[in-house]
Amino acid sequence: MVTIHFYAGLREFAKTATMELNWQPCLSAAALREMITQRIPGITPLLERSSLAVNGVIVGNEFFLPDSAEVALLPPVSGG
Amino acid sequence: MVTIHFYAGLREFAKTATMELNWQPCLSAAALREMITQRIPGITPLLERSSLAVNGVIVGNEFFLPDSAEVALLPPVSGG
Amino acid sequence: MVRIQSEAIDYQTLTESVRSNNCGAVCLFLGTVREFTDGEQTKALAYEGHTTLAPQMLTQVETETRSQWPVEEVMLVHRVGHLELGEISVAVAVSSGHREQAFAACKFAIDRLKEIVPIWKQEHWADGRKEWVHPT
Amino acid sequence: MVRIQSEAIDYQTLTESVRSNNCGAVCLFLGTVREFTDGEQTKALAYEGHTTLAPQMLTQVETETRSQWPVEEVMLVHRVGHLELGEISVAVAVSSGHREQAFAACKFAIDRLKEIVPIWKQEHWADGRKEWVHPT
Repeated sequence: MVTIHFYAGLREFAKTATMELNWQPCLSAAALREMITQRIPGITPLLERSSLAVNGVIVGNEFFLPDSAEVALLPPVSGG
Repeated sequence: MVTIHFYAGLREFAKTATMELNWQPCLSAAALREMITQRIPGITPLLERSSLAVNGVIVGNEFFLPDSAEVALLPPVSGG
Repeated sequence: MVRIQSEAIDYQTLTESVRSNNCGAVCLFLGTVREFTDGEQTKALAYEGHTTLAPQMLTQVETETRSQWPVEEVMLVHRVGHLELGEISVAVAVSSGHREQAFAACKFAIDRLKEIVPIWKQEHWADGRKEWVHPT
Repeated sequence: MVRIQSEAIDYQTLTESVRSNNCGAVCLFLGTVREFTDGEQTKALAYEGHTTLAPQMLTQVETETRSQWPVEEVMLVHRVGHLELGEISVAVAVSSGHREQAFAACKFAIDRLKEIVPIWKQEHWADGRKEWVHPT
């Protein structure tokens, strides 16, 4: 199982703060993004511009997720 | 009569805060600087780098001083 | 030092903490809630930050700043939660030997903060709409 | 607004006076008495300003700053008299819609102040010498 946390506009669009998806060996960040897109049609434009952090570290699309990963989806920032 | 006010390092060098000099028609700022140099030998290097204000307005060397002028000699500034 | 907090930012305490006899210059930047943006009227803002990544990335901003300028102290504080018009959302205080470095380091730090720190702003427009801001 | 004063500079009051709902940015610069300059140790400083020309030229700095950047408020305060290590000799506070202008205007104002305002600094070196500073 991996737990996905949505923030700000992503959370608003997803209408949920978290989502759980089944883990499988060799599950890449790119594949996870694809799974999210299938569950939440229309999220793609904002999702594509979002960073993905696994267990507190920002990772690239080739990254393989460990089981029980805590995934944070971080849309473009607007602090300041 | 014109009254000259020295500031900071100029005052220290002149060993006086003010000096009075006789006024004459067509007394230019340049001529006044020359008169000061004659009274206080060695002041020239710092005097040359100083601005001259007459009655509260900074003037150039061609400026003719009115009688009773209050002259301020302003060495290079170091505020901030 | 970096901090994310929901309480009002006390920039005087922040500024005092960067002052030093080794420094001739302090530069403080405050971001404040502006009422009008491109003609649209703001009533309030809400800021949200990632609990662990926002402080972590703020620390990265401090590290990058120190690596580029000879600064004595750098303080970065960002507020989260509900902010009214005029309130301070972010403060950056930098002390340095000379003013050029203090200005450059302070400017770099706030620019970089706005690029990489996972904090998000939600506009509460005067007409009632609420809108998360995600720059393209 | 500009001011020459012998009392300690209260930069918080200064900063509060430039804050505004029209502004998203405040930049504050403080000049402070540094202990070491090129290896020489300072014990204290004395500042002297021309009574009428110093405020007049400070106002010129404010005018030039306002003519170059869309700033909301500009405050320039310079202290005169005896200053101990770490004390604030000058404060410049600027508010503007956006941070780029606030930084640029604040930087311009302090640079220009140091060029044209008739205020002089006397170093009181740790070895007892006193020396007026007149940059070449």
